[in-house]
Amino acid sequence: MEAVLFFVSAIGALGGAIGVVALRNPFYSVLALIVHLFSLAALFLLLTAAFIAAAQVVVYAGAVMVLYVFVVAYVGGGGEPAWEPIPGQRFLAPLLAIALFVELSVAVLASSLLALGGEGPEVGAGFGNPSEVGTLLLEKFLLPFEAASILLLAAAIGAVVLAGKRREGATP
Amino acid sequence: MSATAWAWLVLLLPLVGSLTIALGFRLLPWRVCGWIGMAAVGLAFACAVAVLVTLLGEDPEHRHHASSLWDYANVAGLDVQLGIYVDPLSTFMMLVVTGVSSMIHVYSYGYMQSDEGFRRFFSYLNFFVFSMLLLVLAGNFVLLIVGWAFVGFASYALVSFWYRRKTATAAGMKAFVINVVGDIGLVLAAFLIVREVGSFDYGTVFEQAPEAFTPGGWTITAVCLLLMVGAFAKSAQIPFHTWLPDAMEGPTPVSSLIHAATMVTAGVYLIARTHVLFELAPTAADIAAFVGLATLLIAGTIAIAQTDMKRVIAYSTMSQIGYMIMGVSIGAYSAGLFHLMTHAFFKALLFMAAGSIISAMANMQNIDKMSGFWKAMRFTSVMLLIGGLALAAFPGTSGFFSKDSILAYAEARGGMYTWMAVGGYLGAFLTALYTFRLVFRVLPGKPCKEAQELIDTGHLFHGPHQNPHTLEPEDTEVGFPGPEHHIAEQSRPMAIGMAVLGFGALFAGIVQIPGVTHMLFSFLEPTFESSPLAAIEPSVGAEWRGLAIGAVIAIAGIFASWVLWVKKPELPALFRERLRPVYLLCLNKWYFDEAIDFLIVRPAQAVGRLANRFFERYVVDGAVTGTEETVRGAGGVIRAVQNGFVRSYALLLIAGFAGLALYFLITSS
Amino acid sequence: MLNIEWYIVLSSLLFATGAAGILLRRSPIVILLCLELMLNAGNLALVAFSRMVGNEEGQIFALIVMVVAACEVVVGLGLIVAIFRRKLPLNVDDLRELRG
Amino acid sequence: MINSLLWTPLAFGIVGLFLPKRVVGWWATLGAVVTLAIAIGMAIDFDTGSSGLQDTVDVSWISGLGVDYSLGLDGLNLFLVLLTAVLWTGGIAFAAFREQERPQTFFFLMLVAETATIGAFLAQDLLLFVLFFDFMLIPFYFLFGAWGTDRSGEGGLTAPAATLKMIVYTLIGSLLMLVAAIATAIIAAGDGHITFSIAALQQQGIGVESQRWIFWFFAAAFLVKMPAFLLHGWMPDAYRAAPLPALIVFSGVLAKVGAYGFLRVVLPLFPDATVEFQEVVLVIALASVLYGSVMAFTQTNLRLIAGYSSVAQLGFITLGIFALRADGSDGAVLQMVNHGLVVAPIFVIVALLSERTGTEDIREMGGLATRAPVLAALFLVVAMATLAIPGSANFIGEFYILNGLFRAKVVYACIAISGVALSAYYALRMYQRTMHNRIPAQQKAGYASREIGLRDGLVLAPLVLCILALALYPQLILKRTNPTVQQTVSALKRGDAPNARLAKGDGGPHIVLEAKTAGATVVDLTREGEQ
Amino acid sequence: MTFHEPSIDYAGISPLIALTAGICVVLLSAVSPLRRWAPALTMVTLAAAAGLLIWRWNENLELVAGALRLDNLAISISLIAILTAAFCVLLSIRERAVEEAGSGEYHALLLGSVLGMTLLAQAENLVSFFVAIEILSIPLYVLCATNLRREGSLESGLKYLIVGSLGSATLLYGMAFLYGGSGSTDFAEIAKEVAHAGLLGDPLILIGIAMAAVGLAFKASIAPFHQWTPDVYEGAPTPITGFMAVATKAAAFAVFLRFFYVALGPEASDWQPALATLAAISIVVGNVGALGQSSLKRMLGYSGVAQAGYMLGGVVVFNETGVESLVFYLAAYAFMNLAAFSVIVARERETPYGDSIRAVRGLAAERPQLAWPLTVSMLALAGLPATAGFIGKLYLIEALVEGDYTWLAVFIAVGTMISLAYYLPVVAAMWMRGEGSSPAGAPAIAGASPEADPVDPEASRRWYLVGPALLATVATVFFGVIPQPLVEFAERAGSSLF
Repeated sequence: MEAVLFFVSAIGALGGAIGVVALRNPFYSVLALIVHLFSLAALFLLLTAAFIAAAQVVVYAGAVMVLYVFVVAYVGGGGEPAWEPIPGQRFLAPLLAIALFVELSVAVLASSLLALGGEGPEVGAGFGNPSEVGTLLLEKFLLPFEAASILLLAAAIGAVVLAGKRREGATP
Repeated sequence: MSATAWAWLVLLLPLVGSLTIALGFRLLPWRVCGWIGMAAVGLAFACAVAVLVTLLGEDPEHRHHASSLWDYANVAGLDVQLGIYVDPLSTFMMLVVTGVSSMIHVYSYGYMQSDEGFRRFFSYLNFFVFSMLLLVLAGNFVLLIVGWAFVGFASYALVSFWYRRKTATAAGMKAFVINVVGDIGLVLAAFLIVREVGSFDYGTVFEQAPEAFTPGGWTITAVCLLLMVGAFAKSAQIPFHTWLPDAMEGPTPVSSLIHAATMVTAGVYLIARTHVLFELAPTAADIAAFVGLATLLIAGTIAIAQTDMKRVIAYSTMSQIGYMIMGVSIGAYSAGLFHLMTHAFFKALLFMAAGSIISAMANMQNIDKMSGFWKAMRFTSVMLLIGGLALAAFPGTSGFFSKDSILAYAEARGGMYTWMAVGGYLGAFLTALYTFRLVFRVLPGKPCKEAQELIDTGHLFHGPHQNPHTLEPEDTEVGFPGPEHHIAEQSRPMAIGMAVLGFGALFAGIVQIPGVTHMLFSFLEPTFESSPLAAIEPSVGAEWRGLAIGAVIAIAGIFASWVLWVKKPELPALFRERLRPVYLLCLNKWYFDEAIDFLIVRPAQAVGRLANRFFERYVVDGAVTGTEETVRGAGGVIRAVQNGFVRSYALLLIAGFAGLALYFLITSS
Repeated sequence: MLNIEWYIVLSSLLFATGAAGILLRRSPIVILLCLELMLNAGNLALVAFSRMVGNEEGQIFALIVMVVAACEVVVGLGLIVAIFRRKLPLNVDDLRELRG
Repeated sequence: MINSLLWTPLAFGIVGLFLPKRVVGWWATLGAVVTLAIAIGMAIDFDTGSSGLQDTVDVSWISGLGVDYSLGLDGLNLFLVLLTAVLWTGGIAFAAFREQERPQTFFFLMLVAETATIGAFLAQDLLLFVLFFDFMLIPFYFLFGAWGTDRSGEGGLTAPAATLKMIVYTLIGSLLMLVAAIATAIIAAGDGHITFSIAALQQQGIGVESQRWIFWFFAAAFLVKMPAFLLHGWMPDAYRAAPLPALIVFSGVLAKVGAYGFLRVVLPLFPDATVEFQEVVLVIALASVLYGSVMAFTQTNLRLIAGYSSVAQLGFITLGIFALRADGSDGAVLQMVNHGLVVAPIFVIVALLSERTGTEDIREMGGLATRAPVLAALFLVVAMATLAIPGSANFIGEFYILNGLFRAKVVYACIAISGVALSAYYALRMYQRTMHNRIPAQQKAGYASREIGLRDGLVLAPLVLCILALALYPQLILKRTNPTVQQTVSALKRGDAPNARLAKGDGGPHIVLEAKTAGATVVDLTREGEQ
Repeated sequence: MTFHEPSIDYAGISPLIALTAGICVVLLSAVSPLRRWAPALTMVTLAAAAGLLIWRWNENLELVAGALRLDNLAISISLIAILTAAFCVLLSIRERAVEEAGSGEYHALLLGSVLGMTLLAQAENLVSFFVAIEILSIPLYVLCATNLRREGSLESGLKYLIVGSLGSATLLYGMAFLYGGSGSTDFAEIAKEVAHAGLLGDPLILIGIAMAAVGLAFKASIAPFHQWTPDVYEGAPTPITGFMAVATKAAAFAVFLRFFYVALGPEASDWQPALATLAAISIVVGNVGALGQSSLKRMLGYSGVAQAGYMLGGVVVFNETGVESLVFYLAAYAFMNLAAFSVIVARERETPYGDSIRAVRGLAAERPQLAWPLTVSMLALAGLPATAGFIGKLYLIEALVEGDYTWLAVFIAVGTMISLAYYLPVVAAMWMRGEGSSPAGAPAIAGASPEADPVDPEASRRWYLVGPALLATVATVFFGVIPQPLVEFAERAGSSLF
């Protein structure tokens, strides 16, 4: 049963990813990403990470993707020229990607870490639910949590600076 | 005062004279400079006499003294001190040097009077005398080398005295470089000596040489051969002689002082001084003797073919020194030195006379153009004649006794040395021949136009100022013989100088007449007392037999040349036709210059060109520029990779990672 | 239930895909999307590992990564808008004034 | 005392930066003179007999890295410091007599260079030595580049390019030397505390294996600096570009630092490698002698003649050092001083000649002696000293060097000595082509044979007097150098002590007696004369 | 389940608090009348943070449940970052980018980045490490692009963003593996667990290390992950370039040290050769690439790559001297670079040549007050004696030889030699006449874009440009002649990891 679920969502995630890379029109790519994200959420659920799955759906599929859609709508998703200006890129890129994949999988498969072979230990029912995650977040990872907020602030400022309305005298 | 103190004075005076003239040349009038020069050397001669007297005052066993001022360079087992060594030999040399050079100073005072460089000339001349005295007085080998090099320098300075003449400067360079080669020989010899004996000091070396060296061993032979290199370079023996004829570019007094009387005989002195070593290395000594013999014969043949007056005399000098070298190498030390002395007199005299005549010829030196000076310049002619007779060893003259004492010794030593004596007599014939060729060309006959003008007007002929060899117009700014010449007839100083030497040339022989007088040899005795060879003495009878043969040969030679150049002037031309190769050989000085040029000068220049045109540019610089280019090229590559495409940057990043990961996977256990 | 390996391998596959996308696509927007892919691959790995070792630190990490991803997106999109405002082409290959 | 010697020039230089154009030259000269005075003072109360360091300073500088600020004077560097002071006085005075652009900076750099050079000679801490050794170059980089002459017109390089070449080239060695120096200290220290003090390092010593590569790193630095054959690529361009006042001191002193380095650092610290590679270095040095001489007599540019002759001379010095015998090294030290004293005047004369003839090419010169007899005489003395005519101190130097080599390696000595003959040729050629022969037919504008002026005379004459003084009494240097050299060389643990035969050495008794008495008195005289 | 609030050492995190507060204040100032005081406020913030850090000097404590560790290494690096930021603020006065972005935002972002660096220097946990690196980077992406008028500026921003995110994604993935291998996110724990689980040299871990190394190498601009450096340096506003060049490197190396020494210490023998190779590559690439560059910023970018290579040596050796030398070198490097950048800013504003080498031609004659700093900094970067650069190299080499990496030391020597060929031409351009002063292949007005017309002919007299230049110069020379204080500083920092 789980295996089925895994493969379905895995195919979903992979398909989405490939869609992002392959589709000519950015707008479709965004949609493909959404598919990818949802199936990823499903995988998270399989890994008993309910809270993360939820966050994934809310934050990503919700906020971020909307942002994307707006921007694509604003700048207009023009396709890109077919010809490749950089010599060798079209040949090397897939090659490297494959190499990357192979190396990573080899690392995983060749690892002497037994746990990789297993399905992970038995965990309490509360594993991965909001309360436990939240506790951990506020105890051990308080600082990263706070820092993340500062990060968001910085990003916000950045967005304002870059995309915000030019103030007088500085208009191009 | 001790002998050494007097000797120091002898050494000091000319130096002081030279420096005074050099430093005061702007202030002092030329006459004063001349007087200072003459005074310095004159006083030096006086002091030399004082040394002689003090030495004679002592008993023969203790007639050698050493004295040192300070440690010159005395560390790490090389004991070099500023020291002199006074013994009969050096005293004898002192006397000859100071004596002859004082006369030549007097002569020069007249001869150079109107030359722009008069002061410079006297300063140099004094410096030369100083150097020569340093050479003969030096108390150790290093100081000997110093003196050796200083005379070389003085000779260079005086040869290129008229330095606007390319020929003169070239000759100077040649003389100097060849002499440096000689110095190198001495230096290497010194290294060997100090290695074996552990000292440079004459006293020590000669004392310990017998046990320090294995007699006849290769070390001592090497030492002697190296010393010979020095001696030959200085004394213009084959194959180091080529500089001497060219050195005639210098003013005539220089030729007479340096290149006839004193410096060129330094080699003879050296061998005599180091006779202890040479007797330990008989092979080397014999080689030296043979070279001497060869030189005296070859030089003689060359002299017959030359037409340049001074060069003829120069070659005769070479051959005479050949006699001396032969003498001192086979053991006839006193005889060799005796000839050195007499030769100093008559050869200096010959040059002076030649100078006087050349002046009258307006600086022309070609004897073919001369004739009839007997009528024009009686005094000079007489002096020339005296010199000629002495050189040709005409019975009774000084040369007659000295030359024959060498040959007599050779005969007395027997064996192959007898044949050397024979060679010597052959040389004597040649000598008489070329000497009187010169005399008969110049003196008798119908006066040439220069002589004629002198007879008619009493004025000297004024030709164009030109270099006698290249015939290019002279650059008279620094002076050269002229613009106004001087001849003995019109210049008392010249006359005095010549007269004194003429007297010497005639009568110096009386100090050593076989069976009659024994002054010189007995004086030199102590220096050579230790030497077994010096003990050999030809019997009085043998000596007189030798003298007789010598007299016959000399007269025969003179007669022959009378026949050839006065009686039947067409004969020489005939010989030239018949024996063309021989003639060419002699005319071209046996092609020694060409050989050296081909063997040494050209290769050196070729190497230089190669180094310059190829090596420096392509190897040395090429290495630098090559690396530079490579690095810059690499920079080009990197800039090309930095192509501005962000995606290719990402590519490189991922590629880099892939590589890194690969490395780690491989190393992972 | 399945071995963790599957998840990790899947995530590395996603990672590679994202990388390929960055190397091949020229529209900055799509490139941002591909970055998202790579980060998500990381997230998947983190969550899978956290399941494997049985503590939630990985999940926290994943949460933070989401924030980070969001921030990068925001700034990236901001840049894209700015570029668009400057009337510059929305193609990373055309932005190569700086090179050499 | 030793501190003031080191820092006085720098102090004067800094002050000079803020002085008006007119006076700065004289100020700088004063600075150099003061330095010279201090140096002479130190030379006077130098204890002749001892081989050890004298009036040393030793304070910790970077304790964390074990670097000390330690200076000291001994037989090896005493006269080199003196030489430095003398030549810089000459060079700066010579420059002060002429218009310089931006004089404040110029003289500042000159004085900085003096401090750096003196520092390199005095440093007794390996790293301090390396530091000064590298630092020396910086001021010359600016001097050559900014005040040099542009030769791009005549197929050469521009001043900056030539200088860059020089710097990169010479720093190759120096930087490797830095690595080597640190390696030496660390290896020597083992687990203990790191120190760079040369004396201490000599105590500790390092293994043969590491000696091998470290030796070459140091050798590279020193041989480039000299420069030695095949490593002299930077020399021609740099010499042609350099401004003459700077070149006077550069050629006179900097090359010596390289040779000095061998004596100060390499022989004591890497004895085994030194002995092992003796022949290799000898071959290089021999090549320098012959190649330098040959090049010297094919060149027509006076600067290059002098430059290549230096290559040859430094070759001799290296030969002397690597004879690895006391006499050789004594000669080398003496020769370093001598060469400095002759090459500097040569460049002064080159400057004077080119002022008179508007060229530096001997083919366009000639006949200058007539109107300038004094200049000619001075030049003649210098030329004779250059070709090491017996009777000059240079001769004694070469004599000692070659004798040492003759004892160590006969063959090398016999080949090397031919360099003497060559030197005779190029030195004399240089003199003749400029002073003698005819005035060239086609002359450059303003070709005038003028007598040397009083001011330049004041620069040139003292240098020539130094040459003559040393010629009369080279023992002055040898006596003070020998003890230290003996110590250095004996540390090489080689047999056949140079004065093995000395026992035999002292001729007849009366000679010695007279020598001693006379010698003593005269020594005192010269001592006074030198003060 | 219960919630235990973590113990928080407020004294320890006070610098972070100060910075955070500063960010908010400065940001608020943007929308208030005292907008023009933003720089002053920024300086105050930095001063406060610095003060607080110094107050904590010599303490070694764990903050906020092991997320951070405040020790001398962290403090010294943070101080370097803050100093650099202060310089950047001064150089930014009257910078066009500031007007474009708005003074408040600009400075807020700057402070944000500084905060990120301070965090990074202290991070002792994968999560805080990752967050910190992002807090550091994201403001920089923006700041690079702030000169919105210049296409180059935007381009540099986007390039930096794309490649940078790629780098952090890689880093993240690596962290994931390490977490998977050890089951923990704490550096110390990782070290322990990995050893305990017997995973030393396990492919999983090693790949994790490789990816982490790539991420960090990218930040430190080490070849072959350096390619963004020249472009971004050239495109970004010059003050920001200066800030990036020094501070980013410092922070990156700080975490490099902590991460590799504390978390990956046991694997040292595995990563040492790899990092050594990277160091060698960057030395070659950086030095060779810098040859013949006519844009000074670009040249400094490449030279930065080379310098990073030298510094990586300090990481490679994995001993205390390594840490010391690295800290020392970073400090020295800060002074040398800041002097150079101050001069470049000044010339950019008063000449039409932008940052082209032309802009400094003949500087010695007309603007000695600028010529000397640039000269000194070039000589120092080239590692010539009597400058801090020389001592720094000396220190590094000593560390390398001690750690048996003499061959890398030789690489440094050779690299330094090549570097003369691009540092000295700058000096030549200032001091010497003749075309020789312009490096080969310099285009007409390289590095200067059309907008780069003189904005401030008086620039070379502004205290806020000349002041920093001279200050940095004096520091460079001072620590070259009397390095002892800085050495002790470095020694304290070094002792904190061992």
